[in-house]
Amino acid sequence: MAEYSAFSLLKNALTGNKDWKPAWRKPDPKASYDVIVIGGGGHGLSTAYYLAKEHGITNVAVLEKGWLGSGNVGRNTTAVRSNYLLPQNTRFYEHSMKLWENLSHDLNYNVMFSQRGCLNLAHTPAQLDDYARRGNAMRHLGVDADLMSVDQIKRLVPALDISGSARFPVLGGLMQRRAGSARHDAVAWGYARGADRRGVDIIENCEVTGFLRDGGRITGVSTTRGEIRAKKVALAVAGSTGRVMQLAGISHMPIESHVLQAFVSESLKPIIDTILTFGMGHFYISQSDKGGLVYGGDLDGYNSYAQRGSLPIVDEVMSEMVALFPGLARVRMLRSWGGLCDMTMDGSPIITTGPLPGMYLNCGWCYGGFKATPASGWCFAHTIAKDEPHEFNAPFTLDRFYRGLVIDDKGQGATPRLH
Amino acid sequence: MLITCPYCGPRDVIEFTYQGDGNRERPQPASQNLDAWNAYVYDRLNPAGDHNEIWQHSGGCRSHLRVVRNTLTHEIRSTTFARGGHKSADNRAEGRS
Amino acid sequence: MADHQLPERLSPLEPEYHPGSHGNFEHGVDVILSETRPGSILQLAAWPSEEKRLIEAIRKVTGLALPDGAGGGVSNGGRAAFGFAPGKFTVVDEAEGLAAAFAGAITPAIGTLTDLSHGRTAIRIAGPKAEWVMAKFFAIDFALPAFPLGAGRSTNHHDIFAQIQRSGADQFDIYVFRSFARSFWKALCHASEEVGYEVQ
Amino acid sequence: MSPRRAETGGRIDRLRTIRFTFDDAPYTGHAGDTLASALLANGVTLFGRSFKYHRPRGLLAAGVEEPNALVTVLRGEVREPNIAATMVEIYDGLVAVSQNRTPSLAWDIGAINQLGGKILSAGFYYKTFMGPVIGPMKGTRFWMFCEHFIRRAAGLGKAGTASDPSRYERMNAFCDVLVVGSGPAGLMAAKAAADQGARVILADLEAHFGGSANWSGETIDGMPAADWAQRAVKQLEGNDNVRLLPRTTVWGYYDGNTLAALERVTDHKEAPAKGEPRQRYWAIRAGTVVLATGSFERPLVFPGNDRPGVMLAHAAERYANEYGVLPGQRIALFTNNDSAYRSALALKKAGAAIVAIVDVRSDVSNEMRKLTSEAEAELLAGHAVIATEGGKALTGLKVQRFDFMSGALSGDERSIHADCLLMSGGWSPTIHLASQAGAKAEWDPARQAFLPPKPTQRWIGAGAFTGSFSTAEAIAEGRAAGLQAAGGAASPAPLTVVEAAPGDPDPAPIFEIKAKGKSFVDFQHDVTAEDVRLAHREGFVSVEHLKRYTTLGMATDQGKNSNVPGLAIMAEALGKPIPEVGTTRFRPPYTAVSIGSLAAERFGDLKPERLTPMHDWHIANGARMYSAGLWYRPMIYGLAGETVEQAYVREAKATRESAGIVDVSTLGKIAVQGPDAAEFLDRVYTNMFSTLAVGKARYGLMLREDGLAFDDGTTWRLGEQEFLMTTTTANAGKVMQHLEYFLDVIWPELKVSVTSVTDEWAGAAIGGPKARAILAACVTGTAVDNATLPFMGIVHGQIAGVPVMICRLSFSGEMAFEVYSGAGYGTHVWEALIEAGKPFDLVTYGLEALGTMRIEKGHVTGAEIDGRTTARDLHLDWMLSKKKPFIGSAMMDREGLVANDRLQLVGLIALDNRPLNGGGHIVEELDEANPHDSLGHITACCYSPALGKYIALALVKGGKARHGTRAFVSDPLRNRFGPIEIVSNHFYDPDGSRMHG
Repeated sequence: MAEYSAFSLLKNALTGNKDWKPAWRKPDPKASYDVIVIGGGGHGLSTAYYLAKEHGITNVAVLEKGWLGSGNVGRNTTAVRSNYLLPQNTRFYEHSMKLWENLSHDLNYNVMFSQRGCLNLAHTPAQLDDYARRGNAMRHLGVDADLMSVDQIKRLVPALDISGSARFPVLGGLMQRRAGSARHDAVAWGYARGADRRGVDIIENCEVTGFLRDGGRITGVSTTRGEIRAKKVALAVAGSTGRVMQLAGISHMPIESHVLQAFVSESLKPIIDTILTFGMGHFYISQSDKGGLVYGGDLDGYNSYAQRGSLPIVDEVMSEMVALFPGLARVRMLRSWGGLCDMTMDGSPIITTGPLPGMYLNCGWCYGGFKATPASGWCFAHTIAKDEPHEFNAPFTLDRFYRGLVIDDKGQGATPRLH
Repeated sequence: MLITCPYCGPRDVIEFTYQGDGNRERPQPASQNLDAWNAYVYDRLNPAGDHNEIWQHSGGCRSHLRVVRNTLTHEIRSTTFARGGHKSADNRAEGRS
Repeated sequence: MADHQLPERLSPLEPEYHPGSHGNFEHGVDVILSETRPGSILQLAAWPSEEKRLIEAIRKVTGLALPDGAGGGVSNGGRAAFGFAPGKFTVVDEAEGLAAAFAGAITPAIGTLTDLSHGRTAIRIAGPKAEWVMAKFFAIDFALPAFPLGAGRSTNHHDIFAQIQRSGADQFDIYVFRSFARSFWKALCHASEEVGYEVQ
Repeated sequence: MSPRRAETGGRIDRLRTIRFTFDDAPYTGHAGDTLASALLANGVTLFGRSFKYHRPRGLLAAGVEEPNALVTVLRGEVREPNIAATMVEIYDGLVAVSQNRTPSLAWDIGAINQLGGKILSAGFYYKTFMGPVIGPMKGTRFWMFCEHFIRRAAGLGKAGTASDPSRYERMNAFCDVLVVGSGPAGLMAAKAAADQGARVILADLEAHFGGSANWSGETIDGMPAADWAQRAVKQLEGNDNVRLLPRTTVWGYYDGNTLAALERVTDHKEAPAKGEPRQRYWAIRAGTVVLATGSFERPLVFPGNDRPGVMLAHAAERYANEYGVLPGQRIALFTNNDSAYRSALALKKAGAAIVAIVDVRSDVSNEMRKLTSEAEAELLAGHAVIATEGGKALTGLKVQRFDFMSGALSGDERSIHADCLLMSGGWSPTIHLASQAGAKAEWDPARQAFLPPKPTQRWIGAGAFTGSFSTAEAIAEGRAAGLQAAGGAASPAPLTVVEAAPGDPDPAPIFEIKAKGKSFVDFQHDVTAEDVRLAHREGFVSVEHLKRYTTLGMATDQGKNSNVPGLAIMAEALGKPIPEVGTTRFRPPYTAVSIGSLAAERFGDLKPERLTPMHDWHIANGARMYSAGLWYRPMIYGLAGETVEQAYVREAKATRESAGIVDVSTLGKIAVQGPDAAEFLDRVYTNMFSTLAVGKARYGLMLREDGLAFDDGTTWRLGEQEFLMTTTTANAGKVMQHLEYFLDVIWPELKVSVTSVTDEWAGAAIGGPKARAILAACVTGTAVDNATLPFMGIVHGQIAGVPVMICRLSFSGEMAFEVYSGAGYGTHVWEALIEAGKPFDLVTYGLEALGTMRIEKGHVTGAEIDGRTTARDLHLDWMLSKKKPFIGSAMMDREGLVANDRLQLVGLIALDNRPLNGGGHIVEELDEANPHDSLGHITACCYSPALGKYIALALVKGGKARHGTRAFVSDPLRNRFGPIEIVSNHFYDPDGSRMHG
């Protein structure tokens, strides 16, 4: 019987909830593993889970410097979508979407993935054409996409100002109905529990302080909890990739760390039943099951590891919000936070073997990392297990920048803050 | 965040545009060293700590500035004109000497 | 061509320029707004180390002696000049034709001259609440000790770039891009309603 | 007199009666009342329902931390949900309603959730609702079915959709000293700094300055504390260098000592004055900040601690002393510290009976025993409350002997009748802003509280904020902080004499009484002590996991009441001291802030409109406008009854047959001046500009550093050292920054200055076979014949007495000219050209016709230069000079940028003679049901009047090699499929004979 179910809830309620087991064990690190995954965030945990599930590699440790899920998996706006322009991205994110669609069952953990759609609003004819290009590109890869008329949009989101008198009137939108949102923390916890139940050691409060080498090969890590050896060392530390790579002697990467702020309003009765993006700025919004509006906008725009947001972005995001929803001016912002984003030079991620022997690298998630969590771990596990990428992540190499093979969905070039 | 423009004085970050890593060295225009060009265009030091970076006071005097800023605390250590000939933030008035 | 042959320039504020008292003026008008419509707005830029010669040229042509210091400026009846960037100055004259007057004075060895007489719109705000209204738009300190008489500042309100000169104890001249001028004017009037304003 | 209003006392204006409604029932209160105090005075005990269990709740607090009494304030159709009743100042006509209840506060169907009891434990939803793995409810469907109901049950207040008519404003402020909090510490700090001549801002989130002085009942300098505070405020009001901001919450401490504050300007008024904002957002850049933000009293965790009538002790004291309202007639207190004794005495003085003081400590000091007897109360030392009784109002409580070393309960239960139970679990300094400023709080085991960290920005703490809970300390620290902040030297000051109740500031380290029944830690979110222990059992033990798993501290009070008790319970479960469990870092905002206030002056005015000099003419002459970035540009000048296609076809056709004129003022224009201007342009453009003759123009292409196409446009050489560069409308700002960057950072040795002159010039492009004749008819001062004005030549002349500059260049492919004049004369010149064009059938045309003619010519714009294409992709490789390096030249030949299968620019012709759509894709094999294998996409399309066909530009894989082949358009989004022919992008007049004329 499944560990978690309505029945188990009832049974445990009758015994005063005294018999629930820890979601994951708190083991001490062993001296060596087949694979060490550095980073106990969503990607590291899903990598460990799929190493065990898909490849039978269970002698795995996930090392987390703080508490599990303390990185971006717990600091995002929970959107899940595969509505990309370029086929390399669309294929990968669509694979992720398919994993999402069955994730709660797979993990026996309700990650609350709710496919309530993602609508990109268009405000000029040229933008509508751009979205049509994107939607058609998705359709040619078997991914769902539709254009919505203003009337359809009004019915879907009555609170939206679709009047022609708006500064940037809504002309239509691109809808991916299978897109949606999920409960971010549950994804980390679900993967952690799933990996743990398959034998993976999840080791919290264990910070990597250096790499062990044999010649040029990485053979393990030194940590605040001692040295740990491994045949393969995999990095999934997006947000801190630069810092960890510097421990391995690689001083420069095609990555900048940036802060992305996100915001939650006080809890409200349902008012927005989809994920919505504004086309004349950088703003997106959805409503959580608890009723808080969850929204965000642009990067703060400069290198930072501080998880501290700046005020101008707060103002910008809120201005765009009430431009779309003038009725929400009296709703109040309750909480804000900042997440660290690994911004690459083309806005697309890196999942690859190397760059050092014995090392595997998963990074550069920009601000698309949450929705990638299943496919990222799935592809990374494949790459680690087989020592070569799966076709889904084959384009996401580290050398693509230098070879002119960038995957630049926004066409902004090597200016990370603009992706 | 406030950045002290050597010309305009302390101004809110909203007036500035981030122009990235100031450690990058552009190869000579005629250089055919692709590795050097790639490093210049794509590679970043991205330190957790003091960072040498370029900002433009785009909403002010439009000068580009070299700023040393701590990426962990956002504390700004120094600000000077990127273009030579004009002095640092500590000597505002000397900008015109 | 002589000036008098030219037709009158069209103000970008025209349809939104409503002389009279507006807003909460029953309790008194606390700011006065106007478009000053100078004939000449020039930008002068000196090459590094040529700044003194440029300042001297400004003095010769306009009679305006710029004080030392970044952003220093002087306003004198129909003429005004102020620094707005390293080596760069805005010089304004109520009359047209100032560019021609400078043509010989700014040699290529000193720097450059750019005529912005049409490209910038000059808006004046005056009155006891001028600082209060200005602070609604710009994140700079308008208090007199921080922003002395005659001084210039370059700043922006989101997309709208502005050069501001303090032309009186409670008076500022704002130079904005012509294409943005109407939007800025409307916002300025809106922000002035609270204190009561008069358009002259 | 209302049931609970005391005969005298309080700082309300009893002569002014104010009428308002709550849940449609009419009530009255007095000026100075909050909604909470006024309702309490009217005998209301039930204020709200909790989030999960919908339990009935009363007032817990009297201030900003209130978690239970949340209401929605209505102003007509406009709703303001989730406002704490304690923060609503009543005004005549106030309409407030309760929330999260169906159908009413008293009878809420949602209370059925309480029956779920232990099933609805922390995190239960992670463990169920997954649904079946097969069948119609597989995948996410079952969850989404359940979610539908869960979402409707969750949520607090209801937001409105009616647009908020209010005005919001921003204010940028600068000061030497910002004092946050106006209690005795803040007042003294402000005064000391102001006396030094510093520019001071004093902000307090309450309506009236004074903080605890307004209700402490203490005596300062021989006068009631409240009067002392009023005197201090009066002194500050007289200072020009002091700005007083009541009703102003400083909610964010950002980098560079920038603080964000929200002033509620008119929320307490019936209506704002003309132009007055509802709220004002202060962005304050402070030299030094004095944090005098006080402290919060903590609840105790025991069974039934959420019943209406259970309240924080100081809150009751405040209702009595500040509002003249007694929260009960028979009051019991439950405490782990001395401060509750003062509260007891205050309520006694206000007229209540104090039935008992229950203290977890067995060794209560003699001073406290004395206060107890003054309050005529029974002291139950070494006791604890183990239950409360009553329904929607408290009727009594049960106590039992308590051993505070072991936590054990013993002896008989005893019932006490009371209609109000006050609790005090000690005090937590309000350190949020200090924490936001960037440092970690430090646990003080004596105070059993987190104290502020060492400053990481320029702030100084004073008073209860620092853990100094007595008024005498607050006054001394406030004065010292103010002096220090203003840079003044410490000087001896006359000692302020404070008469206050005695008390030890250190509480007993007791936060929870473990007994049977639900003991609430987070009141609003219904997180119980058992939930915290369940989280512990399941391994969610770090403070962040605790928060996220149980939702403790995530409610609208953001843990102001629950943080420390929650941590204490987890610490006990772990057997670790509290600081090892950790404290969460506080982030902005301190309290929730309205989104409208943050949009401020941009609410209703998100972006300015950018208008060309001829804008009003276009509107007056029937142009339909659309926005291009911030600009507005004519799309078509439609005639009555015309469709958009009919209009642009007519305009384009007429231009090619006679002449057309279009406003091109939006093109970016940059003056590039100086001795090195030509050299600079050679480096910036892929082609040569140093060889360009004065009086001529040239088309130029720019690349990015990475070798991809960036922008294009013509640049005119007006003098040996003077160029006028034009850019695309969209990229004007980017190109300007690009040039400035290279001049400032990379090549500072170049003597070049660049200036945006976009707005200096009005531009009109006039083209067509009759264009030259029209110019000849109106231009004076220069000839415009082929010899004087050859292709790409520039002349100066006048039109209608206005100086103009004319360049012969063509985007339409016709013989064409761009006429530039000073922007102030733009309409004048435009009208003169229109007039001169009348005999020649000149038409005005908009962007649609402009686009049509450029598609016919195969010119590229932003749809093709989209940041992913190279010069070669766009067949612009002829512009890549081999004689010199330029920006992008070293990178443009990398393998990925020269691959054969790249998307390349082609032309398309619809073979089924039906319209094409921008964004349609191209395939070799049509499969309408399952489209696949896209070759590329349409970037621009139109009906071509010149060709009589529907045509398009497209980017297609290996496109150049496909010229002359057939393919299909595949546009499933718009259900447009059909055959096309791939051709060269140069559809019309490929050798340019028309424009060269």
